[in-house]
This record gives sequence, C-alpha cells and structure tokens, in this order.
Amino acid sequence: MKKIALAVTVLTGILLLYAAQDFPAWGDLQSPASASPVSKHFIADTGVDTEVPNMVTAVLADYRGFDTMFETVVIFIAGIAIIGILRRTGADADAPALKRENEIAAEPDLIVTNTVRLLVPVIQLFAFYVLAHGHVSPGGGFQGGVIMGASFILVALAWDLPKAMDRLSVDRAVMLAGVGILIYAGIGLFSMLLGGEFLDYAELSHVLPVSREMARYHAMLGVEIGVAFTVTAVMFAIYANLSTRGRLEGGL
Amino acid sequence: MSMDVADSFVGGFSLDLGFLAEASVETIHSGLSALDVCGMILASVGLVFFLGAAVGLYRFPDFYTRMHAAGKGDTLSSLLILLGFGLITLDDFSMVGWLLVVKLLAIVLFIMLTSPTSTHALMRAGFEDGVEPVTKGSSSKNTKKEGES
Amino acid sequence: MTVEGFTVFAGAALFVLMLPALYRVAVGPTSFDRLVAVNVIGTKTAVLLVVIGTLFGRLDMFVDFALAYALLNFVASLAVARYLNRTRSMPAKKPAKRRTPRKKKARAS
Amino acid sequence: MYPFLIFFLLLLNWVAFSGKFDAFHLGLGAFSALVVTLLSQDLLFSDRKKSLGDRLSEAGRFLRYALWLLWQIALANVHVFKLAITGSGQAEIAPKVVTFKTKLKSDFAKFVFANSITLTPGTITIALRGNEFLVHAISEATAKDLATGEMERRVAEVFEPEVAV
Repeated sequence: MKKIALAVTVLTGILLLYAAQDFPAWGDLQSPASASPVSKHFIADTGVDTEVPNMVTAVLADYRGFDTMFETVVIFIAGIAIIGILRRTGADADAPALKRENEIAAEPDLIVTNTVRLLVPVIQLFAFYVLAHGHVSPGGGFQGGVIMGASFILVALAWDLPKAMDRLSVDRAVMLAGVGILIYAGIGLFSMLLGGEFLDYAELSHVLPVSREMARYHAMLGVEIGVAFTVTAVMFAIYANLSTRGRLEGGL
Repeated sequence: MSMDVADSFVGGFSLDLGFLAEASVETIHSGLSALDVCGMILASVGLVFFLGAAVGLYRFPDFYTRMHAAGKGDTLSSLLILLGFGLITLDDFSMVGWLLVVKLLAIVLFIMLTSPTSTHALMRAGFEDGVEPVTKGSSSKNTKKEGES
Repeated sequence: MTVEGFTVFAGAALFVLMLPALYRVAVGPTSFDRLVAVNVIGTKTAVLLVVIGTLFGRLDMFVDFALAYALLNFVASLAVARYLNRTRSMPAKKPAKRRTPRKKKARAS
Repeated sequence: MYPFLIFFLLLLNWVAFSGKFDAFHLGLGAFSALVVTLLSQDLLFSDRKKSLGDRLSEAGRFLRYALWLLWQIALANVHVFKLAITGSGQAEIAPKVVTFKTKLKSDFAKFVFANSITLTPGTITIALRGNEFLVHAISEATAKDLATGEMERRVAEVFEPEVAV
C-alpha cells in the first residue's frame, strides 16, 4: 500500500512538473493574465483610486469586496457547522465527560508554559501588525486572524483549554465571529446609506474627514478588522471543539 | 565547501534560474562590500553547522541522540545564516535597513526561545511514552520500532 | 563569486541539507524521530524564506513570512508533542510492554 | 506599574515591527499595544513584587549571562558537529540519563536554567518536577560538565542573587 502511495505521489509530481513547462514565463507581458485589460487597470489605477500601495489587498477588500465578504461568511459557516456537530446538547450535556481510553492527565509543563507566557503577547502584537499593515505589505484580516487565533491555541496547548477559555470562551467566540461579519456588512451598508452602492467605500468621505481615496483606504482597514474578528474566533472555536470532542474541558 | 564548486553549481542553474537573476538585478548590487563578505562568511559557517546537524540526524543511533543534533545544530546555524543575510542586505545603513536587522534578530530570538522548548516537549513526550534511550554497550535495536508509538 | 550567486548557493545548500531530515521523516523508526525531523525542516524553511527574500530584494516582506512560519512551526510541534504526551500507545498493539501512567511518572521523577 | 511597563515594551516592539513613524500608524500601534496589554498582561512578569530597579539590574545581569550562553551554544554546536562527522566522535557517544536537584526557587529561573541546559553541549532537559531535573547527556564528559553546577550558579546570580553560593 505504501509503495502504491509513493508511486502515485511521484507520478503526480512528475505530471505537475511536466505541466509547469507550459506556464508563461515569469513576468511575461504576453501571458493571458498580463494581457487582459483588467489587470492593466488594476496595476495602473489602484494607487490612484485607493492610495493603497498593496494591489492584492485593494483587489480583495475593495474591487472584489463582495466576494471577500462571503468568503468570511464561509469561514463563519464552517465554524458553526463544526460546533453544531460536536457540541453536546440536551441530555447529552449532563453526561460525564467522555475520555479517550488511552488518555492520561498531564499537568502543564513548566518550561512550555513559561515560553508561552513570553511569546503570547508578542504574537498577539504581531497579529495586529499583520492586520494593520495589510495595505503596505502582504497580510490582512485572514492572516492576522490566523496568527491571533494561534496565540489563543498556544495558551490552550500549554495549560489546558479552560485557561484559554477564560480569555475567550467558545460562546463569546461565536458571538465575535458574528460581530466580524456585521462589521464588514455594516461598513458596506453604511456606504449604501450615504448614497453609494453596497461596499462603495468612497462615500464614507462624507462622514470621515478625508478624501474619497483615503476613505477607501480606511474602510479597507475596517473590513479587514471585521475579517480578523471572524477568523480569530472561528479558528479558536474549531480548535476547542475538535481537540476535546466538543466537551470543552481538559487539554488537547 | 569550495568556492569553485559553488560557482559551477550556480552556473549550472543559471539558465533555469535566469528569471531570478533578472528580478534581483536592480536590488543586489554587483560589487562586494566588506559587509557582504562578512555576511557570506557568517552564512557559510551557519551552513557548515547545519551540515553537522543534518548528518547527525542521519547517523545518530537513537531518538534522544538525534534530538541533540536537531536541537542544537538548528539554533546556531539559523542564527548565523539569518545574521549573515542581514549583513548582506544592510548596504546603506538606512533606518529601514536597521529595522530589517532588528526584525531578523527578532526571528533569531524567537528560534532561540522556541527551539529548546519544542526540543524539550518532544523529548519529554518520547521519554514518557517509553522510548528506550540507547546506553553504552547496547545497540540501536533497543529503540522502539514502528507501530508501537 | 557574487552576492547573488552565493544566495542561490545558500538556498540550494539549505534544500540539499534538508534531505537527510526528509529521510528521517520517511524512515522513522519512531514517530518522535519523524517529528524532530519535521521540526528541523520547519525551522530551516523559515531561514530559506529569508534567503529567498534576499534573492528577490524584498527582505522587508519576507522577514514577516519567516516570522509567521517560525511561529506556526512552533505551534505545530508543540501541539503534536502535547498530544503524544497526553495519550498513550494503544494497548491493543503491544499490551505486554505498556506501562501504566503512574509507573511512568515514578520513573520520570 | 507593571501594566504601564508592558504597554511601553509592546509599543517599542510595534515600532520595531512596523517601521512607520507617521501619526496614523503610531496611533494604530498604541491602540494595538493597549488591547494586547488588556488581553494578556497577566502572562508577563508573574512576580509583581519586585521593584522596577530590581528588574533593570536583573535585565543587565541577564544580558551578560546571554553573552556567556551564546558562547556555550557555539561550543555545543562544535561538539555536535564533531560527534556527527568524525569517527572518534561516533565512538564517544555514550548517552545516559542524569537526575539532580536544583537550588533555584522561582519558576522563571528554573525555566531559564532548563532551556540553557538544552542549548549547551550535549545535554537536554527531559523533565522538570519540583526541584528535580531529569537530563539526557550524550556523553560521559558532558554529564560531568553538568555536575560542576557552573551554569546553575550563573543563573542563580542573575535571578536570585540572595540564593547564589
């Protein structure tokens, strides 16, 4: 069986490498992606339209904001689905906690907990940095949210789940995930109320003391924050439910 | 590691990696400054230490001794390579360049803190799971075989 | 030898030196051996990202990737280590040699 | 007092990450540092009774210790390199598990000591329970080095000058 798997892997690798030869050269002006007028428009006008140096963020959060909003909703639904499947409700909820037959209790390790103590604040700050600098460097809501979620997961790994749930309980995480989507959709709705279209951030310049371009810049930060809320909360909720089979106690 | 081997190695790849050369032509200047040389020496020493770790990982008799190779060879070689490339990039002593070095130092600190911790965590997990350490006189057949862990 | 040539060489050397670790991942013999090797490969991937960043002249971007990668590598190896520390070998596989947790603790302290 | 210190340190950290000094980004940084301080300041500095002056001198001593440790790490790598590459090194491998008791009191000092053991030549901390360390040494010589207790003395000098012998 292992040999068959190896053969399949190697074969797939060879096939992929073979297919890679047909790729257009790096930075080829004649490749379909570069030749299309859409990418020319983005490359030429992103900076003028939005004042955002990072084109990818502008495309994701502004030009294609609708798509990204529903991507966030997809993450939310994934979280809800996992919680819905794993959470113990009704008569089940009062039953004694299920133990894996091969599970033992292990007290928190002093070395691991001290390392995590030192790291978690720095990691959380790094998450905020990735979130806030999504305009300038690669990053944004999804990445920042994952790093933020990882910081809570680290706490759960080093001590146990209840210690992490003191900081962010699963109920509050679900609420936070919803709030994230509300922030995103709320900014879109607000720009609609100001006379534009849904997610037409430029209209926000009526209430913000900035130009129409800078309004798009700041609104992008706003929706990224919404995305980060959702991703952080869903990451942690999924971890908490999967690692403990939905009983939300004990460690990994 | 001899320099001409390295050159021929790079030369052999230069056709395939031509696009990389194009991409970096404006950003990496061609001349060698003292800083570049220092950085290259540091990175080379780091690579040599990583060679030690890799060979140790391959040759050592059991899980615990391999852990020694992995846990130690990893930290210093990462430190040296990162600092080496920090020096190579630090051309103009601008604010941005210094901040870059600070960030590289942050990665180094991060690795210095996390590497011994994960080494210890794995070591403890292995020990408490009953992997037998090889001791003097015994051969590696004492180590646990596949499927028992 | 130019800086650029050295950078390509360093990246290639890092990749080649990952191969012994990859051998450990494939061969084992215990799952802990595999984990150690995966951990080493992960750390070196963070270093490799810095090398690639130097090559492209965008180190300011790539240090962030490297930091995030090192972080996720730590989380991953810690998670697996903690998981293995909190569960024991399944008794069905080798009942004779399985120690009780209590005995193990006595031996460890 | 300590929350302010943590906020300041985090802000410094933000500036190092960000590298942008305009008011908007610094404001974001101050806000982020504030949120992180509120979220997880209880994780840093578990012993809040020490005065700031004590902390400062502790940091200075730790810096000196870190330099010494860096040298030890270099030695450790040369040692592993020798064991891995040379034939005589292969013969020298004689792993053994050593237990000993430590005099260090505080958790953080024990943590620094344990990680220092892992980083220095041929020894890795396997477990740490109460005062007892369980250390895996790769050869006879490294186990002997550990038994001299020099590292423990240095760690004690940094964190617990009153206990140091």
